Amino acid sequence: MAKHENAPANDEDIHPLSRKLLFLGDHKFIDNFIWLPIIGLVITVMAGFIYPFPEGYAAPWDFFASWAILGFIAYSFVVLSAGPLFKLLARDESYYGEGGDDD
Amino acid sequence: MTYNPQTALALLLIIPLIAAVLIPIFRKQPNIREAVTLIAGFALLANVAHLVIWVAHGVRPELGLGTFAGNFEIKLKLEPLGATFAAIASSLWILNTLFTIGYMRGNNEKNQTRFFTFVAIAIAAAMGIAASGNLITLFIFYEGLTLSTFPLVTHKGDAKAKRGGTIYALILMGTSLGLLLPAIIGVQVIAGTTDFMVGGVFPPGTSLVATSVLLFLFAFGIGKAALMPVHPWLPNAMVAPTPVSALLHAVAVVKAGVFSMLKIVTFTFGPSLAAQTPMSTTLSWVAAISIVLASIIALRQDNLKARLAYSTVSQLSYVTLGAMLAAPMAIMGGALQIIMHAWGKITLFMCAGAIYTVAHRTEISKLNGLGRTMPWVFGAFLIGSLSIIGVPPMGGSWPKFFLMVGAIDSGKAILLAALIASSVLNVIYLTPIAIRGFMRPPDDPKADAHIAEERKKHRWVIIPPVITAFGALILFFYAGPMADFLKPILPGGAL
Amino acid sequence: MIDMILSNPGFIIILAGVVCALLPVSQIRKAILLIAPIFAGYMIYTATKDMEAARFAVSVGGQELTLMRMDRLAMIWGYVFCLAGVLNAIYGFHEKCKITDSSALIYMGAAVSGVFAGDFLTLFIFWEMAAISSVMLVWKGGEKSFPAGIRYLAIHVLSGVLLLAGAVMYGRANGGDFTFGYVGLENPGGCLLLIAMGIKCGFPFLHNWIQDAYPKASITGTVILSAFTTKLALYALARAFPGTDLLIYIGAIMTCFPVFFAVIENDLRRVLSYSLNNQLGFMVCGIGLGSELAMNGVAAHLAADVIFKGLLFMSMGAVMFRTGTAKASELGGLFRSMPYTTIFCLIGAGSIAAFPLLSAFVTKSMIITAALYEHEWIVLAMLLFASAGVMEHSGIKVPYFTFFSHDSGKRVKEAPVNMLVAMGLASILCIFFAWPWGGYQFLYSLLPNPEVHYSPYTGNHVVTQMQLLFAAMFAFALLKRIGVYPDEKRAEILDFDWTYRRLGKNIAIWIDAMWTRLSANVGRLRKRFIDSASDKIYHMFSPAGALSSAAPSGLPAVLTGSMLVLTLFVIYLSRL
Amino acid sequence: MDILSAYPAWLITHGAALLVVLPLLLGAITAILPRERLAWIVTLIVTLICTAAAFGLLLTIFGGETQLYKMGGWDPPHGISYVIDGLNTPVLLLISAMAVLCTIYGLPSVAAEVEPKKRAPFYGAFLIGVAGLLGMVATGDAFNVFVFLEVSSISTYVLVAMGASRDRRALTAAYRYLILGSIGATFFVIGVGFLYMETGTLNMADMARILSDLGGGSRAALIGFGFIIIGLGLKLAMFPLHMWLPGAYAYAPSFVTVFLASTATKAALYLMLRFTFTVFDPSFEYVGTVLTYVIISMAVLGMLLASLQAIFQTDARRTLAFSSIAQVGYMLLGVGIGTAASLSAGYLHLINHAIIKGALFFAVGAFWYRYGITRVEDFRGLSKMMPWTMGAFTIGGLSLIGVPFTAGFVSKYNLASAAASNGWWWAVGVIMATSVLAIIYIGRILLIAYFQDPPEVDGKVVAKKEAPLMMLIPMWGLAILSVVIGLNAYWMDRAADGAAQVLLLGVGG
Repeated sequence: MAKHENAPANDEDIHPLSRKLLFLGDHKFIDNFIWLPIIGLVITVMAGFIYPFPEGYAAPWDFFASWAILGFIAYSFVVLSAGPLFKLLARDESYYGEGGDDD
Repeated sequence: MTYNPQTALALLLIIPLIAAVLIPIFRKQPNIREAVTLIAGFALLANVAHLVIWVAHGVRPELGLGTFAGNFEIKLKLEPLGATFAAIASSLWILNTLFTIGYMRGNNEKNQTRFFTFVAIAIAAAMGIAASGNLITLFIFYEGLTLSTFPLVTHKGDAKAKRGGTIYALILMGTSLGLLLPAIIGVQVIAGTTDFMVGGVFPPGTSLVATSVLLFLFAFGIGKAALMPVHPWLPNAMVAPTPVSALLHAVAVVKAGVFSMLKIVTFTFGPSLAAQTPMSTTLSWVAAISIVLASIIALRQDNLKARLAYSTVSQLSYVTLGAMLAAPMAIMGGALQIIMHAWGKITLFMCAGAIYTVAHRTEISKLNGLGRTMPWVFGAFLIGSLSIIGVPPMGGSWPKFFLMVGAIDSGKAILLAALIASSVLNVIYLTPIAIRGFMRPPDDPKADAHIAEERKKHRWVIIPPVITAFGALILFFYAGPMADFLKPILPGGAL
Repeated sequence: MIDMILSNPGFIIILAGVVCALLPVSQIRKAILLIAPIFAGYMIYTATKDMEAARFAVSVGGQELTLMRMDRLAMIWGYVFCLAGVLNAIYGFHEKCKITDSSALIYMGAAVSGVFAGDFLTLFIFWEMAAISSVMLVWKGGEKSFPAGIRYLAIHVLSGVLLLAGAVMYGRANGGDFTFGYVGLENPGGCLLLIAMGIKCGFPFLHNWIQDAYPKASITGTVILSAFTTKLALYALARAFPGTDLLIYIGAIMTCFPVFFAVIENDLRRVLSYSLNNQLGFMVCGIGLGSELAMNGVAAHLAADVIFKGLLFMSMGAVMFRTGTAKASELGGLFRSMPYTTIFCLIGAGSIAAFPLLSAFVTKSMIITAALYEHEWIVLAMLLFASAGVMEHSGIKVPYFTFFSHDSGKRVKEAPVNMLVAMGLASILCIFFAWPWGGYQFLYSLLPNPEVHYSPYTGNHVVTQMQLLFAAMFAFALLKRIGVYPDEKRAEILDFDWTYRRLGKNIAIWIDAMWTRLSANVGRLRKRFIDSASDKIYHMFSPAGALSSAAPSGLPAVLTGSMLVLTLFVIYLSRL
Repeated sequence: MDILSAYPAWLITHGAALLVVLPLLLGAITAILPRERLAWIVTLIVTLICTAAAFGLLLTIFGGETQLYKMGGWDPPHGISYVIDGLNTPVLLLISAMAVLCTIYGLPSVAAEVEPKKRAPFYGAFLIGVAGLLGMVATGDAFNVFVFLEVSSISTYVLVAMGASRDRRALTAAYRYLILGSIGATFFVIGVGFLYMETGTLNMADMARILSDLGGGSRAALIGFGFIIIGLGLKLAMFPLHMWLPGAYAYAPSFVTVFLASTATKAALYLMLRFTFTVFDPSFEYVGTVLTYVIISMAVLGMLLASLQAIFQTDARRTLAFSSIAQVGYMLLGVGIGTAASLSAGYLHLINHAIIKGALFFAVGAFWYRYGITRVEDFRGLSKMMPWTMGAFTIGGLSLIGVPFTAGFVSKYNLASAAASNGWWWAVGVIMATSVLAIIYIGRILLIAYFQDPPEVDGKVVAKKEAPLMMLIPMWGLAILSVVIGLNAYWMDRAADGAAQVLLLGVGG
C-alpha cells in the first residue's frame, strides 16, 4: 500500500460529520480493507449455489463463480494496462500549447 | 399623377437620384445633407414596401423608359426576385446611412458630400438592376453601378486606394464588356429578345452548345458575383472606407452580381434549360470549389476586412451554386441566400467599421479583450457570424437547407460536401474573431480603458450593426413568407 | 404564435432562456430556471394524456415542420431532461451569471424541443441550437476553454450540417417526407444521419469533443452539458436506427475503449467524460439490439445515467469549486472536509457501478440481458468487461483519489448548501430508481414498451453482480497492497483528437508553409514569365518597339508591295 | 421636310457641284488674302455653306431622292457626273461639318501653332483639302476620284508640314506621308487604268454595269481590283499599311490632326466601300474572297495589334493615332462580313468614330494649347487644371471604349450583333477583347489625369486654366453629339441603313 500519512488532525479544519468517519483514514482500516471484498466474495460465491443461472439464459462461459473470475481478470487487466498505456500516450501537459492547467 | 405601380417603379430610380442632386446642394450643411439621405432612404423604403405588396398580389409593374440608340429598349419590370433585392438594398441603405454618419464623422473623413452623392447614385443603379426588365437594361445599370462605386472605392485617394480601385474597375469593366456583353448579344441573336420571362426565352431546340457558351460567358461576365477566378476585385476593393464595404460589398454590388446571375438563369435560360445545359454542371463545380477555396483563403487572413472579403467570395458562390444547380429548390436557396447573407454580412462589416472607428484596430490578432469593452459590437458580430455559418435560429440556415435539397434534386449530392465543409470552415474562421474579443485578456488594458471612453462618442457606429444582427436573427422566422413570395419566379410556381 | 409556443414544452424553456438573457436580477432568473423545467414537465404530463392531440405542425416555404410529436419514447426523454433541468438549477443556484442561466435554459429547451421534434428539419434546428447555446457554457470555463470551444462548435456544426444533408437526402429519396422516424442504413442519407448522430453521441473516433470540452467548461457548465447533448443524440439514434446491427458493435466498442483512457487520465472531470462515453456505449448497444427489452433498457438506463452521471459531475464540481482543481494528483483525503459530498459521490459511484439497490443495477442489466437473449456472446463479454471497467474508473478511482487516498492536506469548506441539496436529491433518485418496493416499478412504468416484463431483483442477478463487484474490489485492494496500482501523474493523454489537434494542425502548418513557399516560387516564376512576356510585348508594340520604330520609308513601301502581292495571290487562288 | 423648303433651290440642285467648286476656288483666293482673320472668316463661311448644302442633300436623300449631277451638262459616260446618294451624302455632311468645327477651333489653335505669315495660306490649303475630300466622295467618275484624291493629299501634306513650327519632326512625318500617300494614289490610279482597260469607261456606274455583264471581268479587272484595294487601304490606314499615320497625326497642328483623323481616312474608306460594293460586287468570287480573307484578317490584326501598340505609347496623340488604326479595323470588319447589318454597323462606326476621335483630338490639342502637354505622364492633375476639356476627353474616351449611352456602344453593339447573327462568334470575341484593350489605353490616361495631383512649379501648384471658349465649343459639340447618338441613334441608323442599302442593292450607283 502506498505511503499514507494521517494528516495532523486539526479539529478546526475537520468537518464535524467527518470526525466520526476519521477511521477511514486509519492505517488499520486501510490495511484490513481487503477483507471486506474477500468476505463478500466468499458469501456471494457460496450464494451462487443457491441461485443458479436460469436454464437457457446463460452465456457459454457461465459457470460457478464465473462472474467473480471475470471481474477479477477484467479489473486487473484494466489496471495493469495502465502502466504501458501511460508510457505510450502520456505527454507533457503543455503538449497542445493551450495551457491545460486548471489550477 | 396618381401613385400606382408604374409611378412607384419610376420613383425607385427617382428618389435616390433626387437625393444625389440635393446632397451636393447642401454640402455646406452636413446635418441637412445627411437628413436628405435619410429621408430619401425612408421614402425609398416606403416605396419599395408598396411595390413588394403589389408584387405579392401578383402585380408585375412594367415601365418603359424609352429606347436608346434606336433599338435598345430600356424597360423596368418588377418581379418577386427583383422586389426582394430592392427591399434588401433599400432597407439596408437606411441603416448603413446611420452607420456612415457615425463612421465618416468619427474618422473625420474628407469629401463626405461626394461620398453620400455617389452612394445615392449607386443605390439608384442597384434599384435599376433590381427592376430591370431586360438584359440591356440590366447591363446598363450594372455598368452604372460599377462607375458610381468607383469613386467610393478610391475614396481615400492614396496609392493603395488607387491601386485597389484600378483593379476593381479593370476586372468589373473588363468582364462585363468582354464576356457579359457578348453573352447579351448572343441572347438577342438566338432568342430574338433580351426580355426576362418566367421560364426563359430561348426557343425550344436551342443548341445546348450555344447555351453552354452563353452560360459560361454569363457566369464569368458577371464579375460582381465574384466567382473564382474573377474574384480579386473584391478583396482589393476593401481599401474603401468600411461603410462602402458594408453597403456595396455586402449588399449592393455583390448582391447585384449574384442577383443578376440568378435572374438570368431563372428568366433568360429558365431553370429546366439551365439544368439541361452541360455547362451548368461544370459551373456548379466551379462554384463549389469557390466556396471551399475562398473559405480556406479566408482562414489565412489576419486583416479583419480581408477575411470578411474572402468570406463574401465564398458565400456569394452559394448563390451561384444555387443558380447553376437550377433545380427549383436550389434557385429558391440562392434567392434566400441573397437576403440572409446581406443582413449577416453587413452586420460583420459594420462591426469591423465600429471596431476601427472606436479602437482603430484592423487586425484580428489585435482584438484580444476588446469584446469586454465593446460587448454590443462583438455580440452583434457573433450573431452575424452564426448567421453566416448558418445555424438555427439564424436566417442563414434556410438557404443552406434549400441548396442542399436543390443539390439532391439535381442529382449532384456530392456537392453537399462543399456546403458541409464550408460550414465547418466558417466556424473556424468566423467565431474566433468575436470570442477572442470576449475571452482573451486584453493586450494592453490601459488602451482598452481609453477605448471605453471613446465608445460613448461613437453611438452611431454601434447601433446599426446591433439592429442588423437582430434582423439576421428575426429573418429565420420569416423564411416561409419569403419563400411564398418568391415562388412565382419559378415556372409553374412549384417548389 | 401563442399556439406555437405552447405546443412544445421545450419552447417555453427556450422562451424562459431568452427572458433570462434580458433579466438583470439574479434571484428572478434562478426562480425561472427552476420553474421552467417543472412547468415543462407538467406540460409533458398533460400532453401524454392525449398524445395525438398534442401534435402540432406548421408549414414553412412549402415544407411541413412538425414542431410537436408525443409518444412514449419521447415522453421519458422529456421527463428526464426536465428532471435534470431542475437538479441543475438547484446546483447552480449560487452562481450569478446571466449567460450561464440563459444559455442553460435555451440549451435545455433546445434538447427538449428536439426530443419532441416530429421531423428532421425541426430536429436539425434544435440540434444546432443546442450546440450554439451549449458552447457558451464551455466558454464560461475561462480563457483556456477558448480553443476547445471553437473545436466543440465546429464539430457540432459539422454534425448539424451532416444531419441536415442526411435528412435532405433521406427526405428527397422518400418523396419529400422528412418525418423523423425509423431510417436505417439502406439510404445513403441514412449513413450521413448516422454519422451526424454518431458525432454528437461520441462514437469511437468521433468522441473527442466530449473529453476535450466538458472538462474545460465551467463547474455548473459541465454538469449541464453532461445531461443533454449526448442524450439528445441517443434519442435520435433510438428513433432512427433501432435494431441496426452496426450499432451493437459500435456500442460494444464504445463501452470498452474509454475504460483504458479513464484509468490513465488524471483530470477527474475528464475521467468522468470517458465514463460518460462508456455509459453511452451501453445504450448505443441497446439501440443496436433493438428488441423491446433492449429499448426499455436504453430508456431506463438513460434516466439513471442522467442522474448518476450528473451526480458524479456535481460532486467533482463541488470539489473543484472548493479546491480549485479536479486533478487526481492534486486531490486526496477530502472526506475530512466534505463528508456529505463524499457520501453523495459514493452513491453516484455505486450507482454507475450497478450495485444492487442503486439505479444502474435495474437498468444496465436490461441491456445486458437483451444481449444475452440475442446470443450476442462477444458483445455480452465486452459489456461485462466494461462493467468491471466502470467499477474501476467511476466506482473506485473517482471517489478514491478525491476523498481518500493520501491526504493532500487540503482543508476546505463543505460544498455550498444548494449543491448539497442538488446532490442529495440526485442521490435519493439514484436509490429510488432501484428501490425494489415501488421504485423501479415506477421507472419501468414510464418506459416505451411497458408491457415487457423484466424483473431485476432475481437471486441470480444479485449474486452474479455482487460477485463481479466484489472481485473487482478485491483486485483493487490486492493490487494496491502489492503496490502495482498506478499513482496519478499529471499528463496530457493522447487520444484520437491528436489527429486534428496535433497531426492535423501540423499538417495544416506544413501545408501553409509549403503553400507560402510554393506561392512565392510560383509568384517569382510568374513574375519572371510576365516580365519577359511584357518585355516582349513592350519591345514589339512600344514606340521604341519593332512595330512602331520609325523605319525608313522603304519598309512601308515594301510592305505595301507585299500586301499587293498577297492580295493578288488571294485573288488568283479564288479563281482556281 | 420643312427645313428643306427653307433652302434656296439652287443650293440643292447645284449642291453637289457647289460643295466641290466653292472651297476649291475660294481656297486659292484665301491663300493670298492679306489678313489671317479675313482668311478665317472666309473659310468659316465657305465651310458653313458646304455644310448647309450637304445637310440639304442629306435631307433630300432621306426624302427618297438621289441625284445624278452632270458637270457642265455633259452626259455620262463622257462627262463627269456627281452622284448624290445614301452612301456618300452622310460622309459629305461629316466632312463639311468637321471642317466647320475645325475652323472654329482653329481660331485660337492655328494662332498658336502656325507662324503668322503662313496662316492665310494654311487656311487656303485647308479649303483645298476640304474640296478634294468632298470631291472624291461626291464624284461618280473613277479618274476624277484620283484627281481629288491627289488634291486633298497634297494639301494635307502641306498642312502636316505646317506643324514644323511646333515640332520639327512634322517635316519628316509629312515627307513620309507624302511618299506613302503617293504610292497609294499611284496604286489606285493603276487600278483605275486596269479597269479602264477592261471596261473602256471611267464612269463608275458604267463600270459596274459592264463588269457585272462580264461576270466579274477578265484578269485585268482582277489585277485592277487588287491595286485599288491596296491603294485605298494605304489611304485609309488599313493595317499594316498604316505606317504614315501615327507620325502625321502626332506632329501635325492640332487642327489638322483632328481634320485628318475624322475625315481623310473616312473618305478613303468610303471609296473602298464604293468600289468594292458598287463598282465591283461581292458576288464576284474574287471580291468575296478578298473581303473574307484579306480585309477581315487585316481588320482583326489591326484591331488587336494597334490597340496593343496604343497601350504603350508615351505620347497621347500617338495613343489616339494607334487607336484610330484599331478602329479602322472595326469598320473593315463590318465591311468584310458584308451583310446588311454589318455594313450598316461599320458605316455607323465610321461616322461615330469621326465624332469621337474629333472630340478626343480637340481635347488633346487644347492640352497642348494651354500647357504644352502631349505626353501621357504629363496629364497629371489635368482634371483639376482643365476640368471642362478633360470632361469632354472623358466622354470621348468612354465612347471610344463603348460604354452604353455613348455613340461607341451603339456601333460596337451593332457590329458585334451583326457578327453574331452571321455566326462569327470569334469576331464578337475580338471586338470585346479590343474594347478591353481600349479600357486600358484610355483608362491609363484617365487615371493619370484624375488621380494624380497637378504638378508643382516653383513650389506652387499649377493654376487652373481652362481652354478658350472657341476650343470648348466644337469639343463639347462633338462630345454631346456622341452622347446624343448614344441615346438616340435613329437618324444615324437610318443613314447607315440607307448606305448599306446602296451598297447591297446598288441603288443610285
